[in-house]
Amino acid sequence: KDNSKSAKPKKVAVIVSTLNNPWFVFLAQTAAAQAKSLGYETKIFDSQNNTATETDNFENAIAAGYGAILFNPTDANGSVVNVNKAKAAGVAVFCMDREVNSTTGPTSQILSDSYSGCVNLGKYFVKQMHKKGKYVEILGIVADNNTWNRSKGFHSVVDYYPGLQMVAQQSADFDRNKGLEVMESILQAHPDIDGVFCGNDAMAMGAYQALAAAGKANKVKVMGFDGAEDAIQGIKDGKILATAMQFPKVMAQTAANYADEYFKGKRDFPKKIQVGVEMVTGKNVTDYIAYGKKN
Amino acid sequence: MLVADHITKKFPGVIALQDVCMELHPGKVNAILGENGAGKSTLMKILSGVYPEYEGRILLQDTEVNFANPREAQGAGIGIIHQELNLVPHLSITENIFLGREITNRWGMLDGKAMKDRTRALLDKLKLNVSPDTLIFDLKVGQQQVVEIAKALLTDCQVLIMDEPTSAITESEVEVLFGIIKELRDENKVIVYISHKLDELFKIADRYIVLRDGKTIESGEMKDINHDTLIHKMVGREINIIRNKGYEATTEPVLAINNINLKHPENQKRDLLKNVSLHLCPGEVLGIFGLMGAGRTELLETIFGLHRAHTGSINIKQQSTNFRSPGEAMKAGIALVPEDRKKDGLLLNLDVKTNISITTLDNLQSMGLLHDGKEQQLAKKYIDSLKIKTPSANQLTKNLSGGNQQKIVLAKCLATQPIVLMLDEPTRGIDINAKNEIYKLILELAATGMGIIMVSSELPEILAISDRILVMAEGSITAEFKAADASEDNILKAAIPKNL
Amino acid sequence: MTLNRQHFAKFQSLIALVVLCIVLSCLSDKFLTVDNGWNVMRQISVNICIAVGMTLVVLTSGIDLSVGSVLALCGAITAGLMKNGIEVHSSNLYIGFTLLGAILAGLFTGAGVGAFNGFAITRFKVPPFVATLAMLTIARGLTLLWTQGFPISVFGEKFGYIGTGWFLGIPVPVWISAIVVLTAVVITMKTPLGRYIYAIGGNENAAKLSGINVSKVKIIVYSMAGALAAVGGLIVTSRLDSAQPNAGISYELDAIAAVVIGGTSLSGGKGTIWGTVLGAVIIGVLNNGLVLLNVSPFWQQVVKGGVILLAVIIDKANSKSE
Amino acid sequence: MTLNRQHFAKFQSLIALVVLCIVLSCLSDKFLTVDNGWNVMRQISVNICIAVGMTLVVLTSGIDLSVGSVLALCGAITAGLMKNGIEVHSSNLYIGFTLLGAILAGLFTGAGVGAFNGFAITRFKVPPFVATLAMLTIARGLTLLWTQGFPISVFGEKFGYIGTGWFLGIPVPVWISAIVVLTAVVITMKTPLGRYIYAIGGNENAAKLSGINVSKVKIIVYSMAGALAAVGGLIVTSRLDSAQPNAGISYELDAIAAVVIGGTSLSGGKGTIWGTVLGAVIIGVLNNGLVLLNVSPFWQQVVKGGVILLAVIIDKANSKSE
Ligand SMILES: Nc1ncnc2c1ncn2[C@@H]1O[C@H](COP(=O)(O)OP(=O)(O)OP(=O)(O)O)[C@@H](O)[C@H]1O
Ligand SMILES: Nc1ncnc2c1ncn2[C@@H]1O[C@H](COP(=O)(O)OP(=O)(O)OP(=O)(O)O)[C@@H](O)[C@H]1O
Ligand SMILES: [Mg+2]
Ligand SMILES: [Mg+2]
Repeated sequence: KDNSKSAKPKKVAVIVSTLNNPWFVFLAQTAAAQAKSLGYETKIFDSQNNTATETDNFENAIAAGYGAILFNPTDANGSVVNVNKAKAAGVAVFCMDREVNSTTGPTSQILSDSYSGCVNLGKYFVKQMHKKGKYVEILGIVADNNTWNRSKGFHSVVDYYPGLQMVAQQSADFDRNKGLEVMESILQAHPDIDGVFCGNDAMAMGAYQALAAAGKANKVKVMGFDGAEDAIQGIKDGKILATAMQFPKVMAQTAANYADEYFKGKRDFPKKIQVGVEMVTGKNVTDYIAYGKKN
Repeated sequence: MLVADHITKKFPGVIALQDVCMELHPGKVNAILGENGAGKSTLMKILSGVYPEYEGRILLQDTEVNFANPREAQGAGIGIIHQELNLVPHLSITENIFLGREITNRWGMLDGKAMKDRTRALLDKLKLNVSPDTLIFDLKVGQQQVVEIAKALLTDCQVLIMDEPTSAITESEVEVLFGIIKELRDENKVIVYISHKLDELFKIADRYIVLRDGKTIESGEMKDINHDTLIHKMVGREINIIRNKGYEATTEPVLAINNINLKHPENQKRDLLKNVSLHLCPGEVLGIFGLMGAGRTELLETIFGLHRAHTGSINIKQQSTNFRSPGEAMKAGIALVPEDRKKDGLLLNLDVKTNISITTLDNLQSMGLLHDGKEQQLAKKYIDSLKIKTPSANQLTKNLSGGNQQKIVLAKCLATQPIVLMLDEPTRGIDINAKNEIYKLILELAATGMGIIMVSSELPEILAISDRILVMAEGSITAEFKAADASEDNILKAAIPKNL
Repeated sequence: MTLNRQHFAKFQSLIALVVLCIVLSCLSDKFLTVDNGWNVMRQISVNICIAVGMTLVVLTSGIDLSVGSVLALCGAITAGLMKNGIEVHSSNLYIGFTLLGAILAGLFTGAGVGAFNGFAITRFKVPPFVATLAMLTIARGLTLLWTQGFPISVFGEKFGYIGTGWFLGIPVPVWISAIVVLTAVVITMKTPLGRYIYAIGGNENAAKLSGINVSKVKIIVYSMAGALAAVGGLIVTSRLDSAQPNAGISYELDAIAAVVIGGTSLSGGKGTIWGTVLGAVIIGVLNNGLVLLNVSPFWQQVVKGGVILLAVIIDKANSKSE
Repeated sequence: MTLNRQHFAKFQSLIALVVLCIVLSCLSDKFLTVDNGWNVMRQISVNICIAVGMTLVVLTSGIDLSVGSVLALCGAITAGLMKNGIEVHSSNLYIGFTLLGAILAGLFTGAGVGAFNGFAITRFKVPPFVATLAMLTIARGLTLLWTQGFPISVFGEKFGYIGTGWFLGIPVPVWISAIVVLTAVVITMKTPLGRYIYAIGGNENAAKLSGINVSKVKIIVYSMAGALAAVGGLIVTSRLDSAQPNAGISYELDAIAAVVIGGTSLSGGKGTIWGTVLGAVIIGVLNNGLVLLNVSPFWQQVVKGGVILLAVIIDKANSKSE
């Protein structure tokens, strides 16, 4: 087998869009851990949400002789060149969580579909709000296309219900403190809101704290996205209405395993696997832990 | 030729000029005299386009002109050497001299060689033998002033204004400069010459114009007036120049230094000080004379704890000391009035009060907080005793004229109640009256038992007020005289570097 | 720093602020309410703490770019110690921390990092911009190492009081920032240290020749800036009941903006704490106003930049000090 | 700027670089390879373009914090025009853009924004730090408005050549940065403009009194900085075959780091383009090396900051100019 042939262990790179957000830290570290446990030398590259940095990471990874890349792209289109560059250099790329718009580039893509996840959240939101009321949307980093995938998914449902009126749409940069401050200010303008949809759990927690401080916690329904530890706990405590659980662990491990099989010679990988995004609510929260299912 | 007609210039808080009228004649050296703050520089800055806003008219060859900026003035053929040095520290002499009027070749590229040659020629003409590539940063105040002169001489202008061009240079260079001025005068140029050194004026000037408190007092031919009446017109009252009555040092020396050696900070082969030894008694005024670059400033700075690399011993009241910082030196009772008041002496953007009190804040606080009353008192005390001309203790020091700024530096040194006071060129750019006041002060302080070291490049003042005179050349002491046996020429002889 | 000059600096930025407030209260009736007032005050309290430290640094003609990262680091350290204490597995040693202990640890870290900045700047003559730029990266890295990239959460009521509590009808963070401001005002206006700070910024040579121990003063000043960043870190952490590894990113820019809008000159020696406070208020009011008016996030940045520019221009137009 | 001074500045940062390279090539056999060499060169080309502009600005004792945002804005504008041209629906007007047209539009935008900075700084006496800080926000906002927050992608081979092509065995971006550098060297060393830049930074008052039109020079310099940021934007966009709305964030810091490591004094009047180039190389080599050595991303930040600090300290230690 390949492994035995070369004295040095094959090297697997993990290139992640950012480490400034625990969700991605978890994704990257799980992937790295899995690959290591399979006997590969691994290293995590941080693209700092910057596709140009990502390009540098790819070039450096290729130069450093990595055989496979477990890849979390910064941008569906911008990252294509990078993937192709790797392919040209004979390095297999396995995308995690986020898609790149190329059928040929990546050996396989293990994706979680934020969009459809938010569609479900949207449906649940509508149900919980009884199709009417005022709500606020708190966006992530507005320059990040993930922000918009989530927002679009949500609106693709909610916008069909004229009873539901979005009174404010503001950005809090996926940051908990900003989420808190933005919510505080919004509450001044709209004390009478009934719901808040947040682009991620950190902002949801921040928004909740603002509501709690204003004594509106129990009147206003807060939704997040990610399935972070705080949010799961928050749902248990009835602070958060719901969040969308992605499965970074599953994605990361699958990707790492694929890389292993790839080195062992396998070539026919499914082009795309969708890892379902599950909605976590008060009812099913007990089945979940941070970033995954109990097992 | 050039006429100022009822010029008035106001600054916040001060009226610098009040309808001043004057005529500047071609082919003559027009001297402008006045005390510090009389308005000389302000007037010149107006003539050279630095201050575009003013009341009144300026006529150049009978046509009214109003310069929006220095460039226009230059274009109209008015060149000026400003009182403050205006050079770019990290550019070379050549680069400074040609700044704004570079020579370029046909591709618009700088023609370094041509410029360097012109510069070398100018420097030779001014007898300043340093490479044209030397950075201004590495030049001493005096050398920089020569560069300023060279800069003004580069373009041949109809009017050449010199605002205290000799404040930092010594007799020899002054002679050179005068030679050049005479040439220009014979080419029928208008020369405006501002200086506080009256004897210079009598040497070089043809006409005089006296300003006092921003008003024109009188103008006329230099030959029709004598020294004392001129002073009288400037000051508005009689003053008689102080002389030291002579005094014999008897007591134990308060300061004694032995075999101080100091190498150049960056180039160890160069000695700044070579086994310098001296002693100073309480109540004694020790004058140190030397030509530019003789090492006097380094000597004072070394005593003041600014050059830790020196060898040799410094004893104060028989106790050997080794200051690691000026702070320690000041605690030990030593004070230094630095050579360049703007660069090392003053917080120009802060007010007079703050500048005076900065050295003694510890004595001005109660329970860790500054006591405003005490501070005001301190400031007032020195403003009165040194006759500092300022609207209030809260005036920004940058708005005061040179002489008054110097007094503030003196004040902040005296505030520490030193036992040894070192003055480096204390009367540079200061008018006759202020000078006189400072002499008087020095002698009064000496009388109280303070030991005083005065570095100066002006022989008359050295001779006037020192009890004892040391002469330095090339970093070592070449001669010592009692005031009695000192004379201009035996001092100068000792001051000329041997290997020249 | 005569009083008149101080009032004057105040006066300048006041114009900008008043204009802004009038405009906003015309556009939104929600703006001029007591609640919203407290809101803004609470939200700017962190920036005020940082900006006050920044002012001291800038007055010495320095700058501190590391405050944002230091804020994150100190917040994380306090949180970490409070939650887990220190465990050394090898020699299975465990040190628990009281609330106070953890808080002090955080503050000392801040002061320590600041002192390091000051040391690099004075001892090795590294330009402040570079020294603190390097520290910006280093401190962020240390934060990530300490937290492993995950937020540290849940410390309970007592600690939460710092960020969310009220005292005598005024939010605790506002009290904190008020104390910080008053102390700084006293220091700058009434103590030798303050004088030395202005003197060094005005003319370092002259300061040195006046017997001031320049290095010492600078190190003190940078330590203060670090400690104040740590205070900011405490407030943020306590408000969120969680220490975020990515907290405080680009806070240094807000702080500097506040300082400069407040009329402090970046070349040092000129400026006042009051000015900075007003600068911070202007920025806070602006952020709050833009959200109240639900301005699109895209436009917000344009408007914000524009207003900052405008504020300074007004300021200059009225400033006689030039 | 006599030559000796120039060589000298080079010499200082060279030490730091050489040390770094030796260390790295001892630690990793992958480091000293031709491929990796081109890698580093290609990666730093953008920073070099920006840093050269920054050097000119800093030499006038100014600073330009807006370059990162300007890079994003210009990249986005070129991309947008190339892809969609300009459509005015109301008067259903459509203007298409050739590749060249779009590129020029991008460059002019950059120069324009820069000129605006210069104008605010000279005409309204806004401190450079503030003016460009405001522009940092504004330009970012404009980028978001223009892209609506979405990347603009796919322009095909021709444009891609700028960022990914090779010419005479050397990557095109390297050619571009080389041209930029050489032009800048000539300007600073050989033209009156360059002389004025140094003079203004060294002593603005003296420059004025020497009849130099300071405002004009400054506006030119800031325009250059803007245009060079735009060049960087082109390279980035072309490399990615896509214009990212969040491109260039915090690039200004890398550029400034390069400038200062290169021995240019932030107080202006002292420094060289060559120095900056070496500064950029040091940073590039460092980023590259840390990856080759498989340092954990958290540690990387710590190390990076540390090395920058060290580089400057070494630099100072050898600098005779203090
Ligand atoms: N920029 C300024 N702002 C305010 N006041 C000023 C300014 N420049 C000068 N003054 C004031 O104007 C008066 C004239 O100053 P000026 O420098 O012309 O005197 P001067 O005759 O040159 O004195 P010196 O002989 O010391 O140079 C002084 O009272 C000075 O305080
Ligand atoms: N920082 C420095 N850099 C370079 N050369 C210096 C420096 N300081 C002093 N020198 C040189 O050391 C020598 C002594 O300078 P110093 O200023 O002590 O002479 P001085 O007698 O005080 O002359 P001046 O009348 O100009 O004050 C001079 O040749 C001067 O050029
Ligand atoms: Mg004068
Ligand atoms: Mg001297």
